[in-house]
Amino acid sequence: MSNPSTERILNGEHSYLTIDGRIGGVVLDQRKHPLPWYVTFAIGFGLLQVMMLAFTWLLYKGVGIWGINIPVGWGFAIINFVWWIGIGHAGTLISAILLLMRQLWRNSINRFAEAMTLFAVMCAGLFPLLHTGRPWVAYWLFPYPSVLGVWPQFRSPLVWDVFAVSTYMTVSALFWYIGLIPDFATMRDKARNRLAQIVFGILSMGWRGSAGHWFRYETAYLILAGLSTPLVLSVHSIVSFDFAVSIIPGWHTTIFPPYFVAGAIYAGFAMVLILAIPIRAWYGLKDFITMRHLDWMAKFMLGTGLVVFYGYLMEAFYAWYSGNKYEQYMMMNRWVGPYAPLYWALIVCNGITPQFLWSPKVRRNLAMLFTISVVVSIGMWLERFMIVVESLHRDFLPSSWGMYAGTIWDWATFIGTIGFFTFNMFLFIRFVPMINMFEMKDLLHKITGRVPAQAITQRAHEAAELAEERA
Amino acid sequence: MSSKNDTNITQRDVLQRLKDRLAGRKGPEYWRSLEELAGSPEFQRFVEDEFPNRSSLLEAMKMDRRSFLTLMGSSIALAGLAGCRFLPAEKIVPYVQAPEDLIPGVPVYYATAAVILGYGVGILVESHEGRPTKIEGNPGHPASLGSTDALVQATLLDLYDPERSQNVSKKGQAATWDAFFAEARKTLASLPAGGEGLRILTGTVTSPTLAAQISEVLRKYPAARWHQYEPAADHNARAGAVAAFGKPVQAIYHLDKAARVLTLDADFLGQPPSNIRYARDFAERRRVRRGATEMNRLYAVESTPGITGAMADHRWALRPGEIEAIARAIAAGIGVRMGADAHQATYPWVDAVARDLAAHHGASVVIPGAGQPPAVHALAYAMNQALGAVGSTVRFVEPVEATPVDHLASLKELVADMRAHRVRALLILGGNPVYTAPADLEFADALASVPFSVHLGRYDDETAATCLWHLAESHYLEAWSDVRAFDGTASIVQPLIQPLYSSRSAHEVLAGLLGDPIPGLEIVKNHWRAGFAGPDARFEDAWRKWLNDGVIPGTAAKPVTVPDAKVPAPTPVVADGYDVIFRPDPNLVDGTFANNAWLMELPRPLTKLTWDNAALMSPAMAVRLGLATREKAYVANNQVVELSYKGRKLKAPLFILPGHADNCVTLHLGWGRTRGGSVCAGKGVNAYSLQTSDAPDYGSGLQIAPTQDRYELVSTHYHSAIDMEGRHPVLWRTFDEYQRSGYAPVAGDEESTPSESMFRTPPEYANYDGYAWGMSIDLNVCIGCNACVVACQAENNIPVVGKDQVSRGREMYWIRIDRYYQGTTEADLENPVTFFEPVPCMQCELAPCEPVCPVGATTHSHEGLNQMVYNRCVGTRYCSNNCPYKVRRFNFYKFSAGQPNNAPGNYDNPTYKLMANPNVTVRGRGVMEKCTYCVQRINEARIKAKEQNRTIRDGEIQTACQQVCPTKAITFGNIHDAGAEVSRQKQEPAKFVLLGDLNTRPRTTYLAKFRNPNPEIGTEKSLE
Amino acid sequence: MAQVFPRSANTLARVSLFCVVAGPLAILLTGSAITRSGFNTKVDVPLDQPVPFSHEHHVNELGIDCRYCHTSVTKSSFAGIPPTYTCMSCHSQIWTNSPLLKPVRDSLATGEPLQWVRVNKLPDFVYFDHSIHINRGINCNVCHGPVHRMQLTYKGKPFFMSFCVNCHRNPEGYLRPREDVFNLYVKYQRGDISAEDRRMLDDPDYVPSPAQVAKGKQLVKEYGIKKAQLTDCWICHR
Amino acid sequence: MDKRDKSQLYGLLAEFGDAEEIVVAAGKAREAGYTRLDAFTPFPVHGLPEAIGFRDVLVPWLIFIGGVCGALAGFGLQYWINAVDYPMDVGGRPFVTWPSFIPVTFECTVLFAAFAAVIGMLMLNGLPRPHHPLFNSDRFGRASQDRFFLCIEARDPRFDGAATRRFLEELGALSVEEVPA
Repeated sequence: MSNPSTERILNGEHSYLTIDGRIGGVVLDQRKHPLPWYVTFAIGFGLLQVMMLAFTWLLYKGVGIWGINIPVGWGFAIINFVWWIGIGHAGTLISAILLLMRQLWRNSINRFAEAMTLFAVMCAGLFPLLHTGRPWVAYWLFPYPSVLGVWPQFRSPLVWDVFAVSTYMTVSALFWYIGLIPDFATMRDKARNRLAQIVFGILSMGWRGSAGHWFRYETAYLILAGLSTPLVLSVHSIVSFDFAVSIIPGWHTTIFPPYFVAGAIYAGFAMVLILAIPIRAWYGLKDFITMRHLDWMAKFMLGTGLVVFYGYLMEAFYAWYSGNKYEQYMMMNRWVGPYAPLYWALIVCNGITPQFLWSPKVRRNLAMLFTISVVVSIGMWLERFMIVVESLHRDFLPSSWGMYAGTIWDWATFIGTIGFFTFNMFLFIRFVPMINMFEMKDLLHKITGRVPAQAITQRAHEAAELAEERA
Repeated sequence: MSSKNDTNITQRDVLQRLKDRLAGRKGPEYWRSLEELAGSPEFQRFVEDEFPNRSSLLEAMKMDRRSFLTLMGSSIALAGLAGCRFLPAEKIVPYVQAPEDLIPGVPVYYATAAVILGYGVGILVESHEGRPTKIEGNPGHPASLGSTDALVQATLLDLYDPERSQNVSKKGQAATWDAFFAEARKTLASLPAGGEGLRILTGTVTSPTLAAQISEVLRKYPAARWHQYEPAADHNARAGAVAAFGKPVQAIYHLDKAARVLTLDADFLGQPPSNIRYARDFAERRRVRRGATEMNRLYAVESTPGITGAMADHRWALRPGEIEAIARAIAAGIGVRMGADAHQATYPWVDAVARDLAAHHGASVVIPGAGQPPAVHALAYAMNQALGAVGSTVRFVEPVEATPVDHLASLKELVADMRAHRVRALLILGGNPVYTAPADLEFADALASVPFSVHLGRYDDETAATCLWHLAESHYLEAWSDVRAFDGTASIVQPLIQPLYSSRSAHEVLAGLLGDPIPGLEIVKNHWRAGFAGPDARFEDAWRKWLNDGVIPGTAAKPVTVPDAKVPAPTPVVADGYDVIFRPDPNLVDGTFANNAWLMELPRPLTKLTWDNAALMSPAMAVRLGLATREKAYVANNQVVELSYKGRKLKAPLFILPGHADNCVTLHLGWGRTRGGSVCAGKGVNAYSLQTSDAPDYGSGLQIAPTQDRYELVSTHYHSAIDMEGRHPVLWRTFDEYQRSGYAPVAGDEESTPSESMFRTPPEYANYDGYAWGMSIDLNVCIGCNACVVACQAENNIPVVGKDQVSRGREMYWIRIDRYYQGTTEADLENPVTFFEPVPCMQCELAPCEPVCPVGATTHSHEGLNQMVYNRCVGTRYCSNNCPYKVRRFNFYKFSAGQPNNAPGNYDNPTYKLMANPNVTVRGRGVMEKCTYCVQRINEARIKAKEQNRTIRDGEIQTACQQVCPTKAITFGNIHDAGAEVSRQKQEPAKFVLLGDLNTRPRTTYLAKFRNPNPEIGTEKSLE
Repeated sequence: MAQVFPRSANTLARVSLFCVVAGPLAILLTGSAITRSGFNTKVDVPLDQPVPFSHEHHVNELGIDCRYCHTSVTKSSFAGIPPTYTCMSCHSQIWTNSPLLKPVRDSLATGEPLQWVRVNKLPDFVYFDHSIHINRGINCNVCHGPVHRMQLTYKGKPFFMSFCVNCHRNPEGYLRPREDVFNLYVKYQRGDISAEDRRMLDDPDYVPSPAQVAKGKQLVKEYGIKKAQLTDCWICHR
Repeated sequence: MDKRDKSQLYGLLAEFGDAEEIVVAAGKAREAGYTRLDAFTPFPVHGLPEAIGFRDVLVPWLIFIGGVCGALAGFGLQYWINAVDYPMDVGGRPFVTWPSFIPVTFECTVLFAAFAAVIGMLMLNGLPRPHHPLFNSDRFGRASQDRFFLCIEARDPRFDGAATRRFLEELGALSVEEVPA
């Protein structure tokens, strides 16, 4: 294909029916699933078992099975939490912010980007709960009238987290489901299998696609998008407060909120690419997820990547500029301390690698794009490691400095959640239309529509006036 | 079923019958059987005798519900039960007849004496319903003055150690006391006339009663012999005295009178049993307050860094063999007539030191070290005489030991006789000679040739395994005895609890052998009644008073006048290869305390090593041997070296210790046990296996070879913090600077707290007019002895976590002692200035830990305490992350239950349950904990004061760390009361706040460290 | 395409949708109701004791002072449970062979202590001190309910933290003059007790009258009680 | 047609081939004076609501109210807990540290608004309604796929079976069918 940026966002000769067929077919015809689906799903399922095992052992023994200690009270659990939450952000960004910006190219990727958000947030949500010493009383973080007469302590960023993450989860789920209703209706009507009819019938809530339905639907959807946009920004800002609010050198910085949000979108787009590139191939969706889409996403990664890199530079600058001996030592420690290799690996992954995306050739080369996305995901995990561990392990009093290393259980938990994510993601692919069909049809109509919309509206108004005169 | 009115059972029979029933049972099973027994009428009557404290065992088992639940329930409760839900239905069991003076829930204190290496330290023991739960010093006792040390504190754990031997055994098979006495009497009877071949081996004996009993044995069996061997005793001092004066006299130092102190390798601040008193006296001359014009000066010459050297104003690290030369030079310098072989000063500073000492005639003192040869001691005596110290800073008194003999000679003689089969029956009363005897004596196989060998000891240890009979010895808290302090003052040792196991004291055993088996109480009481001038009626009063006061007046050792000390000829300095130095371990001493988990885990004062000993050497030496690189010379590496000495080899992990004398290696004794409990067995390496009887303290000719083995040593200072990383956790000045500055505040802008805060504390709190608790820690007198750490552990039910967990940085100490070295040059590295800094929770007024807790488990009280509520904690660890002092500790596992790997010394074990403080919650898994300023003591005092309608007096509340501190470096009180000592200290210019620039406004503040170097030796500038 | 669902499905759908929202809510409410109910708190549930001891008989009818049996209540955190000897000091004279008292006699004979079932239990991380509460004129019934009316002893109040905190926030309503703490029972018996105090003794859900609160404020001053401090965590938890 | 069979008839359903046609058709139907009519499309067609004369501004208001309630609930709860119910000194901070209450307040706002949006939209649309007379039509299934339908209900005062059918056919419907009630 020629230069992706001039390429169309919908390829091939498509009618409404072919769109439905191609996308809905994946779900309705359960027989023709590509082999890769089974392989990946099996792997995901296996890793899910690892996660279950790790969590069972954790609940049985206590957080001591992890590598955490004093001074490093937070380890993998919080690193993974931030990492997953970050990944989630791209979904909401694509579906909400791009919608508000009337970016037509979002239509073909928003559905599974949102699914990705949901599953990533599920993974993330596990950690704050299970990293507590006594998970069975973690419900104390919710405000409820208890016989103790005591309440959560609302100055703590952890309580903010509880609210932010649960709200984010709920709103994303609603947003996702609302987006699905008309497609469920389509599935209901396409389905020949009675069971499918009933299931999709229930899910579609008897959607009939009447003009009134669509009108209210679009209003609500648009406003939801408007709400999700500040929400998604707030969530990662609040996550960053977990650190920024404290006094630990390397945590106590005002740059964290923007820097975290950028990082989140960065990681998120990387994950969308990691998912999109193979799936579009396996399910022959290249017409819908075109090179143009991938190109756009690559550019987004480049942009946010630069913001993140700027964040790293600023951290160093402030450390020097603050004149604060603890901050300065913290920075030196990152550069030459025991964890220096990780720091430099991070700079390579998140700072250097994305620069390749300046070249259109690279952006067009799927293998490269995929690799870069993987590297970036690793880099973002390293970033969280740098922030959480390297700041804690050497703070104020040399006497209480320590080292940290994840144990096998730390790794099992991390890998396990990746399995959990994959497991969910592939169930979704198989049982839910992974691309928004009605929006694609809308898109097709917008591209091919004979009569410009204004004219139609114009005619309608005249009609309405005439009708009133009559009455 | 014996009825109430059959009264002809004496208490002893009852005890005996019970013991017989229990005979041969061990451990938990034994516990169960006691529980079954507890209801039986004889036991009932037995525990209701005239001493209420003795009924404790029964109560512990059946009566004391509330206190018990505090322990058993709390772990359940903390496992997540909020509020009062789903608690198991439980019984509440009253007495049948309540003991007279016991109010359930109110602790009682008894005076007694702890026995450390045969000497006594007066203590008061807190007892809850008869369970000893905490040991405090006895203010009326000369060796304590109200303080104790880590060892004395830890003896409490020994009492409850479930691994103590619990019974009589013959060749490892369970037996009974009756069986033993029967066989023993038969054997004694079978001995040739005069008891030929009967030998008794003891450690240091100061107990008048025991001494009397032994001499009675010797009277009865004239041919019998009494041997003594106490590995960690001050043999050289005795020998030195004999050399200097021709008779064994004992030197007692009065450091409160000393303006200048020179120690010749003497660790007088650390070496039991006199350390507590000496530390106090030393500190009295060292406190610096505004306007102070004098401060004592300490010169230390030492080879192994110890806390004494760390306190010194001038410290020189020398090979032990070189110290005699220094001593001679200084002696010459202060005018001791040395005769022909006057030694020439080898070091520039020698003359300066001599001049300074001489300048303080009568107010200076020279203290020789236990590890130095008799000659050095003789020299020191001579110097003290020349300095006019005798009578002021030094007193010579009659030996406190019942029979002062040369222990090593005595032991050698015994071994020789055993080899020659001249020993038919050997009675080892306490101690563990098979383990502690120098390797070349091969005591074990000599002992094997003794047909009838008996070992009375608290543990089934190496000696127990080698002897025919092993008898369980009672702990000093469960048996009657008496003991003399280092200055001779005698105390009655009264028990607080019935023997937990079927054990007996040496008194009871000897009495049994002498065919007059009466209980310990009568033995001891009879002895003192016999010696008592006056009618019995008065004796009873006196006796009661002795028990009450914990000291027997007028028993201090008599002063003796001594001739001028003869100065021995110089011993030739042999220095081939390297020296090996054998030193008692700072915590385990000679191994006596080896099975004590508290002391095992307690970081050594300087190395901060836990659960291991190591071959200590200087950085330079390690570099020369290629065991370390110059850059990383001060970072502990995991090298293992092979030490070869006099044909014996020993592999030991290497630990590089700044300030260690060059060309020598120190090995701490007391480690590498093969038996004697799971805590000590297999930990560390056995230095005795290199020790020889001709040079028990140190010797030359050591070879060191690196090996390929690696071994992980665990030190709680991950960072050896050779410099202070550009930070100032400790502020210090030289005394001279401080005076010249007109006592200007020590803290500069960088260290002091900003006056502004971003937020306004609610007036309800800010302007609270009640108490405001605060603490002040005087770094100038803190000697880093760790007493506070163990006291806190005992008071607050702090669990032991084991080596693995410590290596993961999960130790649980609420107060830790940070050790900092100053200086970065290589010279510093070889002999750094050392600082100790105790760090408990700072109780910040603007506490960073509080706002980040999501459930409000840590908040502020009106009295300014940073409250930690375990039962509200969900365990996010955010508070600890946000604590700049890192004083919070987290229960990563259920440590209180010995998890993850049955760490010993925890609280769900039936015996340890008895030990725990019922007023402090035992923390469960997954909750944060930290220093509370001993809030249980605060609340107790507040309630008492309210009931008496008064306010709490200054000094009425003592935190555990404050109470135990030998130097009284810690002060606690109400900072709203301007007159309170703590408030006065907070007004001192020397006051500084740790990390003050963070504006956390701690309630715990410090007084700066002062050093008083001799200007002639080179003036130092303090850290700017 | 034909109808997938019958007409009834519409209602069904709406109902089920409602349940999805209301269901969890209902469950939570039931849960909290159960937590607060006697089923969980065991309030008003007499427990099975070795001897059917009646506080009403001993306190109200015979007028025996609380401290006669609960000896350490004024001195210690622990109120104290009477040793067998205390029971026998009377029952060696009266009801000497009542079958009900057999366990007591046996206990004395065998030396086997009586084993009562614990009625009032605090979790072990709560440190309650009887002596100071008595000293501040808090009557037994404030926490233990109408003990003087109990034929069989039962738990008078649910010891929820909120229950303790309520009184620690506004002690005025419950403070009495020290001498009245035990005296009230005597007055009660004699019948010359104020209506307010009678309510306090008898009524488990006693709410102090304004007059009492005013009196209480006086006592707070007198006793020098620092009200604010009473809700500090470490007053009860260590 | 008489009442009876009018009552068992839901309406006439006309099928169109694309978006523009249905808009025109809907407009014509309004001109013809039909009022009870509705159009069904597989995706939102711009101008169609206006064409069938549909107006509704309730949803935004519901969302706004939801948001306001959320904000009040969120901040109110925190204020009440920290100032009224159990004020505690936390790290020397004032009881009401309003800046630290902002995050939770904001999250509550969004949460409540989002619920208002979804629930409001569904209820106003009369959903869920799995059963509907229109589903009796066999062709209606394509309304969610590729066809555009215009339905004139029998309830319409101007509804007249034959005339209306003719009218719809004149609009160029691909098919016109009677949907039984």
